[in-house]
Amino acid sequence: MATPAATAAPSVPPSLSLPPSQFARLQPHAYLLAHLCPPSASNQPSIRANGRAPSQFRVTSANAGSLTHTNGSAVVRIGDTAAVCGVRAELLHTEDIASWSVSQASGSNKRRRLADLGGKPSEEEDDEDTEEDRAHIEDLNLLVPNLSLSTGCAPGFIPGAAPSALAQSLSHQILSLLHSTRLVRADDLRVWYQPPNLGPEEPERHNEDEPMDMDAEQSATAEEKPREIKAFWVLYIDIMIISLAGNPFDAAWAAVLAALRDTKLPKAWWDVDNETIVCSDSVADARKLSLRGLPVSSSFGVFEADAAAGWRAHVIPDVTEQEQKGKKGSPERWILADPDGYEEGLIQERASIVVDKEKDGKTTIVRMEKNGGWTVDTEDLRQLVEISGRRWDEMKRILDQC
Amino acid sequence: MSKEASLSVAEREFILEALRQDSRLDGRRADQFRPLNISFGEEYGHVKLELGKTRIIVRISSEVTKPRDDRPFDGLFNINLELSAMGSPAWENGRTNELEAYVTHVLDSVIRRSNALDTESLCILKGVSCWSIRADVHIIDYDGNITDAACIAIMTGLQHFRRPDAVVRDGQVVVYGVEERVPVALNITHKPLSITFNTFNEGHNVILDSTRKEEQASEGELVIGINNGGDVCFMSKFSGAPIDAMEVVTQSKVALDKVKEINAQIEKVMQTDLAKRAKKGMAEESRATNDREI
Amino acid sequence: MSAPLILLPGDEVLRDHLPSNNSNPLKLGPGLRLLSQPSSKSKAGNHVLTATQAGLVTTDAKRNTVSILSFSNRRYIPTVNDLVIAQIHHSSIDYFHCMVTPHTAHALLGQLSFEGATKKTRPMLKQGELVYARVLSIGVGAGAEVELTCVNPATGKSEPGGLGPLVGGMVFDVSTGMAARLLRASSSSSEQSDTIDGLTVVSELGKKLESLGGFELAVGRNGKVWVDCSNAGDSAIKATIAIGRCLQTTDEKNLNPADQKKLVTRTLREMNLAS
Amino acid sequence: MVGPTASLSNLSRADGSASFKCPTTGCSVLGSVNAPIELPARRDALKPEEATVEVFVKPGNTTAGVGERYVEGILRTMLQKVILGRERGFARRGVVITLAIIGGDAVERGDSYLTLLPALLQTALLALLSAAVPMSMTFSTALLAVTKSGDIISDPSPVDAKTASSLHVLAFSSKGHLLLNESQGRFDFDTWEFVRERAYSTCRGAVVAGSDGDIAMDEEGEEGRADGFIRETVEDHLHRDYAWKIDSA
Repeated sequence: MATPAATAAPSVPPSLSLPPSQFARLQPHAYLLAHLCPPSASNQPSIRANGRAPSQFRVTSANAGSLTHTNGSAVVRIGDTAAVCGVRAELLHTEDIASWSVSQASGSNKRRRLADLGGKPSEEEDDEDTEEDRAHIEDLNLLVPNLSLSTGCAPGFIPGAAPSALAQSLSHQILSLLHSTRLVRADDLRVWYQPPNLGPEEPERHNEDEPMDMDAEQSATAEEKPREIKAFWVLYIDIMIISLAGNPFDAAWAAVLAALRDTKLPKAWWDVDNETIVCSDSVADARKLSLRGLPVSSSFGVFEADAAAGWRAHVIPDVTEQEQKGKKGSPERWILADPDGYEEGLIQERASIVVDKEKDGKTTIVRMEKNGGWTVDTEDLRQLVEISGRRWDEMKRILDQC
Repeated sequence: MSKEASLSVAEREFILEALRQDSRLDGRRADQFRPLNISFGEEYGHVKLELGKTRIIVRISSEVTKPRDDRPFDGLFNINLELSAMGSPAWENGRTNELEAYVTHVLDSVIRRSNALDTESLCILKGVSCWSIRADVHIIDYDGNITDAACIAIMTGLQHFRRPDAVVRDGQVVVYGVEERVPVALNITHKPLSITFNTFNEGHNVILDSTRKEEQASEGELVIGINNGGDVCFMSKFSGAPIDAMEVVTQSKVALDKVKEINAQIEKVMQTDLAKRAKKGMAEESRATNDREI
Repeated sequence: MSAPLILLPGDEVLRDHLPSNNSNPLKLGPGLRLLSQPSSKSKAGNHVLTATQAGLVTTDAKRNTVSILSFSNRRYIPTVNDLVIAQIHHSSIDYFHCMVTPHTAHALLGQLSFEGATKKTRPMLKQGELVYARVLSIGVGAGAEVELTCVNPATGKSEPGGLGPLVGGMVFDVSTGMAARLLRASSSSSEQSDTIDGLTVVSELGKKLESLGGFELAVGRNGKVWVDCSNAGDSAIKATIAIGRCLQTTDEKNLNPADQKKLVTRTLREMNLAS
Repeated sequence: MVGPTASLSNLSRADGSASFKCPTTGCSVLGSVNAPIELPARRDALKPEEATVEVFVKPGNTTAGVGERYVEGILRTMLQKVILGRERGFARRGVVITLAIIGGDAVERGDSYLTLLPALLQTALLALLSAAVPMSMTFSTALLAVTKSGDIISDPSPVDAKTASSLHVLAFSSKGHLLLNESQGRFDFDTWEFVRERAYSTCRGAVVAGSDGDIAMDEEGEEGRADGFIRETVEDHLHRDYAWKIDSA
């Protein structure tokens, strides 16, 4: 173990040592271990090879509105990982939606198509009636995220290759999080039309076509015609990881969040004469999306002192034994926040937590994942949720400034 | 290594020699199919088929979509086949291979393009909405002749499937849940099946329903798609050794007999299953009324 | 013997299940591994035997071995000294490259690893031909190559087991579990009993087909059985098919000895071979 | 309540296989394992020292999309940890796991895969056991939903899962470690702790008392417990396979 000492105290290099950069490449595990667990003789603090404390995130910056030809965009950098997100809004006419004219007869509540929303004018104010939001956004696919890992973002990403499993999996995670957090309100995406009340002329016109029945007469005279949805905005959310140095999800999600906060939709209305949707090109008419909350994602990786613990011919201790052991002695693992590319190569067990904070400062967990190992359990997760809460404050400051 | 491991010399020679003596490894006659076993899952159109050791699962599903712009009166029908490592270790997941393309082509020709499923009957509202019917074929154990087996399974599934009832009211399409209105059977115009012949020993031996090892030892293949009425809707002499033209004619007769026999079997298992369902449905209904009375 | 002990991966094999013969070191079969207990509270050098596969624990007190009998349909993994039936894939200057199980790396068989083989007399095996061989070594480390031999390195002879090229006949696929049983049945002396490891099908076939001139059988641990009935003349093909069907049916349906006898009688009658 | 059903080694070509049916979600999964085999197309991506685990999820009546890639990632990460990829014959080879959803509704685009995850994990485990792939331990899984009113339900029906305020999938190893947690929805940490406790008892039958002092869980037999179910399925099958040996002993 002469080499780790050498990296810790480079002023007196022993004759047969490697420079730290080479040691890092040849023995990555031992190199990181030497930093996190310095020999007790040298009064070095336990620190990661990249100079961060275990629970420290990399320097994060966000910049919104950087792309001009989108409805909203953002660039987020977390250390050397950089993600660009552009949001493009396109109109989808309800007549082009095959399932729009379909209503499920009562009884099957599995997929409720709410074709006659206009019949319930109260739903507009009712913010908590999220079921309709869900139905519209999810069933009609109004949010379409697509993540690509661009050529050269890291070695191994070659031009012309099919979207990698990683890219597809990240796309799904973003979509799934957009759905489960209900970040975007369906009402922001609806284009309504209020048919004018034509008064007494209408029954006459009707008479020309077909004989009036009682029902229609009643509804026509009783109150004004219900509003109807003529179109939806579909948001194409394209994310590009332009540089990948570990932890792509946090960067991608932050970019999506910043871009959606930046997104402005033009004012759009139904033109009766031309039977089409018309958009205003005045910037003043455009309005921002009113997002629900600010879910922030924090990812962690577990670095184990014994790299081979998983397959070595040792008995894997039972949980109870492990707890007894964990209390005494030096830690055998470190939970590293926001792992960089180098650290990710040495990590098997990961955790990812997405939290949001309410106005009173209470932390709500929106997603919590852990996989790939057996060392992280309740106590660690509780700490990670706390760290994620602090990260939320930091990210809110960064996103509010951009 | 997307190919099956090749046969050993001993196996190839033995299979050929046995055929010369009119024997097959499993004791079948040349024109005999392996035991065919068809059963159904809980849902309509969920078929589990066993043909000897070849096993297939077919699932039929439906959804409402927009018809194609150039065919506003037609619904959609697609057959989807993807070979996975489950059926054979020789097949790699996520990669297409020649066999997959070939079998898909035969199934498409025999069933879809012969219009066995009347796609016009799938139209709900012209140019606006129609049914899209999808057949997913899972080959879960491959021991030869997946073409014929898949054909039988898909045709059984199409006949067994029931889609929800839908009506047009005031320009609105109303889809009824299964519990509200009796679901509707698909409109099947005819019942074609494919029959695959394999030839051996310079065309002296022609057998039906080859196992995987017999397929590997075979010199040529002839596929005939034919329905109960004797209308040939597909014929392929894709590769391998040439076949005498007259042989094709005589084998068409063999194919016709086979198709009639198999279609009769399909009909029988299907009626049994549907009767069972009807009985179960009635029992449930009466239980429901009893509950109400109490 | 107590109730059968069936373990799942990670389960410990308790000491009272192990053979108590202390004079020889205990030999471990596949599916088991010895783990050291790193915990400091117990004495150093404390070892625990755990299962890595699900299966039935079997012990052999005579040979002082313990192993796990797992699912019979599993893939064969070469083990030193196993007898296998390998298929030649291609040959290079020094080696024949053989397939032991499909879709795995080829095993190597030395061009001279045959009884009495010299540069001039070595067999010229072509693609697709079969050999009955013994696993010589499985190599160490990653990318290790399996090496086969058709000669006993100690004696230079192809005995025991009749190693070497298999000419003519037919090979049938059986499960690896069945192959292991057939091998055990054929290695025990046949005078003891007709039924070994629950198998009577082979001896039954032997009795019934004796009049036709008998047959030759070679069992490969990799799930292959080679059958040759060339003595049976005109009935050779039918007899071979009958043997193959009996073996495969016994395997697939997991028949008990009584049903195996019935199967043999029925199959031979169907094939018009009943004597 | 009707428990899940499973059977082992039901396919003949695959090295190992299993089918699993969960009555509450109506989902049934067929799984196959081929191992150890060569993965020629991915030779450069193989790790030299270990086996490469490949997972492929095939939906029953749609085309696979990004959701399948995501759930494959979860399965692979988790299974890689329990498979002993350095055992003899496995280094530099592939363990190919194929899971086909052959019954029940498909997961729609962007929908949560959590409701299917337990069935996929159980099937994969059983198929791995059937293929005799060496593993350091087994595991068991639980799916739980927290309703809007704060109740925790095990094995929620598809409707319950859709309306739940949060959904959780947990997996515990046969030694009691928390191997996997996937939680989604809105919840706080205290809720999660209750969920974990409940999941632990469905997986492994706990004797832990509720922290608010209410009834201590009875120590149930292995019946009804997720880990007991795996063991019984394996034992039943092996008893049949080795009847010739067990009966003669």
